[in-house]
Amino acid sequence: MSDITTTLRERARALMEDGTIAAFIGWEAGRFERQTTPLICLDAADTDRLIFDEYCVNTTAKYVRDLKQRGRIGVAVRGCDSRAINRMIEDNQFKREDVYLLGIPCPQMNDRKTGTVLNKCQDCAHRNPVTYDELLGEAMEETAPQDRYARAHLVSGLDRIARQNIFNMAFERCIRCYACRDVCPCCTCRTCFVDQRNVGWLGKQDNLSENRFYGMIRAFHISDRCIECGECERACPMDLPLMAINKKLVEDMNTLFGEYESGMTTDNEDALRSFSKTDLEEFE
Amino acid sequence: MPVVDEKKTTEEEWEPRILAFACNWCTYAGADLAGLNRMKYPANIRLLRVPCSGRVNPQYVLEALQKGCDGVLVCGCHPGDCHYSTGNYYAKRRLMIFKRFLEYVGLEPERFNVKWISASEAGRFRDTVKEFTEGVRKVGPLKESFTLAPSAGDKLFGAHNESEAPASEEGGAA
Amino acid sequence: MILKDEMLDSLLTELSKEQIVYVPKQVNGTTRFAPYVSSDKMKLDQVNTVMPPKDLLFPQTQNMYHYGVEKNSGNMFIDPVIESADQILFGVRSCDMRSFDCLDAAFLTKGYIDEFYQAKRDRLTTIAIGCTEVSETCFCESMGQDPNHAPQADIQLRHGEGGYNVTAQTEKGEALLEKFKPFCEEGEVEVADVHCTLNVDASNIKDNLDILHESHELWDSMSYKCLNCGTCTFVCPTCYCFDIDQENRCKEGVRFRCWDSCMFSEYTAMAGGHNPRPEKRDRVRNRFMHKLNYFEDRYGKMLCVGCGRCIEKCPVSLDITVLIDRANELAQAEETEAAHA
Amino acid sequence: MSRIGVFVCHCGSNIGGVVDCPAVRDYAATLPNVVHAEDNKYTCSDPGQAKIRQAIEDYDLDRIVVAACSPRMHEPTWRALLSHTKVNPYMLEVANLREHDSWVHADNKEAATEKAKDLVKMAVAKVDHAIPLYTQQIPVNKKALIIGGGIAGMQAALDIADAGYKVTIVERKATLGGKMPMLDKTFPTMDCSACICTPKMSEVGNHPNITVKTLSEVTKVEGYVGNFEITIKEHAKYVDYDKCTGCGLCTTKCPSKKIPNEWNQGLDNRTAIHKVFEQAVPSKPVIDADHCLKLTRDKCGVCAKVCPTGAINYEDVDRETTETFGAVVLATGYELIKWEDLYPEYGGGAYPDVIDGLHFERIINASGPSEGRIVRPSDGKEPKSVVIVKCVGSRDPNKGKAYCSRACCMYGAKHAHQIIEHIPDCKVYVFYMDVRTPGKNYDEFYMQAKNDGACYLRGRVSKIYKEGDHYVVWGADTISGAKVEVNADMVILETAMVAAPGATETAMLFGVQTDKDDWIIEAHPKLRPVETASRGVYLAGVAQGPKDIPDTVAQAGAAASKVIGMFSHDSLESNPQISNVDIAKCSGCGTCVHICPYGAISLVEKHLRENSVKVTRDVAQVNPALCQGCGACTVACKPGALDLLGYSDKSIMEEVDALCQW
Repeated sequence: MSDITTTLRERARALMEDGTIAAFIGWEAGRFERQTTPLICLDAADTDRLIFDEYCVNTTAKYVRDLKQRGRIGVAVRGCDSRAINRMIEDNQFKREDVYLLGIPCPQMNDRKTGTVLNKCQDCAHRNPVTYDELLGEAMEETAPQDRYARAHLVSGLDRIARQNIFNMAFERCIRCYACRDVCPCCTCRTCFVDQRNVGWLGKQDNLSENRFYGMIRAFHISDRCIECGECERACPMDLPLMAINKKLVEDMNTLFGEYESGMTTDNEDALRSFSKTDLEEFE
Repeated sequence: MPVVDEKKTTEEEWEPRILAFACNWCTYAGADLAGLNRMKYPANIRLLRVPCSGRVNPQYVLEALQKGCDGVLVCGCHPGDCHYSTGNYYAKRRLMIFKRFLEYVGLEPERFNVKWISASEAGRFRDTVKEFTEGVRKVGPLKESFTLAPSAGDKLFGAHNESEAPASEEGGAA
Repeated sequence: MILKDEMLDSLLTELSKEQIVYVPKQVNGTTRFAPYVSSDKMKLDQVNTVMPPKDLLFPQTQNMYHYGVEKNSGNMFIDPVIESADQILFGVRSCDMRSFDCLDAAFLTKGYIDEFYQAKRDRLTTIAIGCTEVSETCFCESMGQDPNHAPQADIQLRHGEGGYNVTAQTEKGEALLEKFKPFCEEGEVEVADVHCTLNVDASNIKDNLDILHESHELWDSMSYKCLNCGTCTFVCPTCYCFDIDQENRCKEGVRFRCWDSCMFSEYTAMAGGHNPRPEKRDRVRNRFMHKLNYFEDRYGKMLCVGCGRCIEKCPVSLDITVLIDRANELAQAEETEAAHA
Repeated sequence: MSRIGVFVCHCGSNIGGVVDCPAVRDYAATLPNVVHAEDNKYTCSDPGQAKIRQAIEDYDLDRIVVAACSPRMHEPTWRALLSHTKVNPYMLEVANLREHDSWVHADNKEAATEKAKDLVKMAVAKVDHAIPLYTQQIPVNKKALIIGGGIAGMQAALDIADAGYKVTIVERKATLGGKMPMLDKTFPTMDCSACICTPKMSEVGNHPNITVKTLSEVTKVEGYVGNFEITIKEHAKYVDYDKCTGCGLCTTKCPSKKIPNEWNQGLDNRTAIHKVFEQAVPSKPVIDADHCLKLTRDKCGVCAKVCPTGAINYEDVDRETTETFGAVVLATGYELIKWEDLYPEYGGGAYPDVIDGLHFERIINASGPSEGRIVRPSDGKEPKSVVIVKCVGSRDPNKGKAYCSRACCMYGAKHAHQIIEHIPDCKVYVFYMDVRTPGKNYDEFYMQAKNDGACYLRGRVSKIYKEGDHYVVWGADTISGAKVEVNADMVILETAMVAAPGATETAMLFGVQTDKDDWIIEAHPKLRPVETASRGVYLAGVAQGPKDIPDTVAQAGAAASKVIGMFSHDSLESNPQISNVDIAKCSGCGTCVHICPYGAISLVEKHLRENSVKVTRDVAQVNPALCQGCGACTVACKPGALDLLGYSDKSIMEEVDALCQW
């Protein structure tokens, strides 16, 4: 058992026992080899099941919303988890004092099938948690990704027809299970636009147009808030290249409206809810 | 009743269908002025009046493009002149991003644009409509280029009236 | 009768002259059953397709009625839209074959016949292939199905060295077998049975779930990590819930049905805003109860075939076999407690 | 099921001459839920209106589509008509067949008719989803707040107060008056500035309806038109004005006498306890806390000892009060540009005799330190050669401001005229870019200055440097093309006006925008020049942009008349086409709060019952009096919990679908 796992169990148990937190969110081992699954400890005894290794693929911060009425919630956070927490605080889903964060520097997660670094972790710029109450283990030196927007650049370099083919194929195979939405820490709407058929945003038909409407508009809705965790793409059962879309939007915002990284703080000026009189003028 | 463009099915008869969202205070008034001055511009454009370009949800744009408009134009006040002081600044950011996004997933750049046209710029309105219409005409019907997947019901719409079988009597009675 | 590997393409080409032959293949970056084209590279080695074959009979979007007001007469019309064609489903696995039992039960029994389903079902011929390998998530044996042999199929193939053993199992199968003959030769290849590595005891699961009350802690602990996405229901070969909606244009409209998921909160939302299953705990419970209890109650079989797709695809690794194990364990505990009391 | 009536207007031959109106009418009759369609010669005329009224009765209509001219023209007409019928005035849609169709497509009648059909079907689709809207009454609190006590603020205050309403003036400085009483004479009449301004000051100070708060500023604004809750901070004066009689004894005894006197542009000194100038209103002193020995070092205390009424209070603190006002006038005024930082080639402020216009006003002013004699600040000698440089900081986008400051041509001429009048043998050179004199008697005045002997040279000054006891001014005469070098004893820079510091911050408190130069943006530059985008907030004077005294006073009067007009009603009608929150969908993220330019949206904690469970959560709330209906928030709201009444998502989507698919 790794040191981090031991410390994590000890700290989570201690926090639950002294009443600091009402629940703790981490990971436990799954049924299969190298498989992990989110664990929500509601009882101090549950903390013995906690583990931390390089196969903890889930970003778990979103569970705080379900649990917050129980009291203060403890969460094991890596870089991406902590940014998700910040993001949800900024979106007024809960307050910083509603969570107690055990920070864990992330060794980068691996794909359990291939044993190689997960796609979503490959261009991670913040492996250390950006906010925490306690840090377990040593903070590591961050390495900036070679190209933050590599996923988008793979596509944006292609010609129009090729890009269209990629995305048509993707939206064609989308089954509208909404896993990308449900796993996303930015998707905190009570009622998603897709569930409002009476407004007429989109129909329930499964076809390219409706799926593209869903895919594009969901991406646009989170565009200035996306924390680039890549959970949507990992969760997608149909392997849609969702990060190629999100990264494109994030890149455009950064280029046009100034550099930012969502979720690094709780008072970011989101690009689409602010403006500058000196913004580039291309519609003259 | 209308199947989409019943009579405009062949290539040469195709006329672009263009929707423009126009801010009530600037562009809509500018278009009114163009009328007052009896300016001439292509009849393909239909204006949809909104209070402010800030009201134009990119979702409307995508809806229009996917449901059968060949081009969509959004027009508002020049930045700084917004009747509501800031609406067009937000619109600008949203639509700058959305335009790039549309092109990224494969839409021709000619099909979507944003223009600032004040209430006094009737000539600019006319020129914009002309240019935009020509641009859309050049790239042709959107149905083919943006791959509008037929909705499952597409082949049914209009089919009943065409066949005009007595079966409809039964249907009516049922 | 043996169908040699090298004759497979010729057979399928021949078959698809008269009907649509659905084969497992790579389409749009995923694997599913899709019409065979002779140059196709099939995915017969694939343990299971990502998407189940249920959409052959129960498409994700299916038109039901076309209605409207006639242009000239002003009369109203309602035209039912019944789509049907001769279809062959080739290369289907044993688990997916059993899923048709479930769908048939839901759509064709208990005094209600779904005409849209029936029109497609009647003209479907199934050709199953026995599994030659199992994936870690396969547990059909626990659900009472043999991965090597699907009794529900019209024709059963089993692969061995160099070819397939072909056996017709129904009248439909016998008829189709005639078409096979020119491509087959007499004899039999040696085949080896495979067995699931994942095994759970589902023999008493219905009764055990009856013992566990709705408010049981099991449902909390099983549901808290669920995201309420529809992945499990959409990749499931037996989930048959649907929604009915319409698309209107001016004075006509098309009414269609499309897959829906009981995992969506919108699924049970009522006009006026009330939701009888407001929490994900309620929805998770409903799904598993439907699979392992309610359906068996009504139709005498479980609504899970052990294909393992939901385990494979669930973004948070929510695992039905874990639930079965836990339920067995907890029910036993309850019973023991009751006996003591 | 709705019951829609469509009325197609021929507009004489304006529409009917191009568009096949009967065909459009017949087409309209086939559209969903249209139960009646007719065409008329003139739908806006009395007979046309009567037909609509009749059809509403005959066909039991509940929604109306009029296909006619631009809705910007007659929508109000038909709304007014509907307000007398059972159809809600907001269940009306106007299809623009004239300005957007027949007038621009007269050369293609077939296409024009097709377009007309499309426009009608879009209108039908939209009106089908219209819901009735109702205006609300907002009570009006008939008390005005004027921000800025200069000539603009005072004029507006007097006009409103004379109409019988209560007014409060908030002035940042210690006296009313602003810039005007600093001036010597006013162009073109050359009447004494103080003589016409100070009576107004005392009139304001003594007016029973006016409350003056000096050394004060607005710190917080809540509420909306008719009901602004405004917090005003009054800075400590250390003198109790209720007790002070203004005798002035304290100022004569104060030992801190070496403080540069701002009123006289630092040409002389003042004491720590001081009255800003002789005719200041209120005519009472304040203590300058930065220089007072008692307040800085706890020594002295002489003023308290000599004060006969015990009005000195060293313990005085800043005080905040909150009051309700119905309307606000922003008259925040201007300052002169800080030319010293921008123009090092003019000495950057190092030469004592290179001064700005306001400086010169204090020199030439009879109540100034030199009692009206024109002398050089450096040595007190009378100058015999003066150079006046115009457009310093104005019309200079590279260094200063791009705009023209409007008044400088005239006060440059005034200064030239005054110098020659005082020192007949003094040479006056005026460097100018253009001379702009639009105004009554303005050009005559300029001509007179030239006739007096002022030498006008067209060109910018490139450099000023000191040589011995005089200054050398390098310039260009662009008319002759010659390089010009002038020796001057004194140089007057007619510098640009810039917005008063803090004007933008103050405007922002009211949700009013300022432009890139910090001037307040009016609601419409032509038609609503004294209104702002925030209802109930008006503007007056230079705060809106550079102008001279007559324009400022005229605008102040206009702003006052707007306020008086508003106060003549007990309540105002709200615009019903505003944002509306569906709290079931609202997740309380607060994005809309950031977006709203009017501060109309706030997050409030609501106790709700959802699925039989009591929950408490934050949801957005729109203040219907503040919301102007722009809809920017509705797009930012991802789940569409915010929707714009009258332009709802549903209705716009239906319009799009109708155009594309019907």
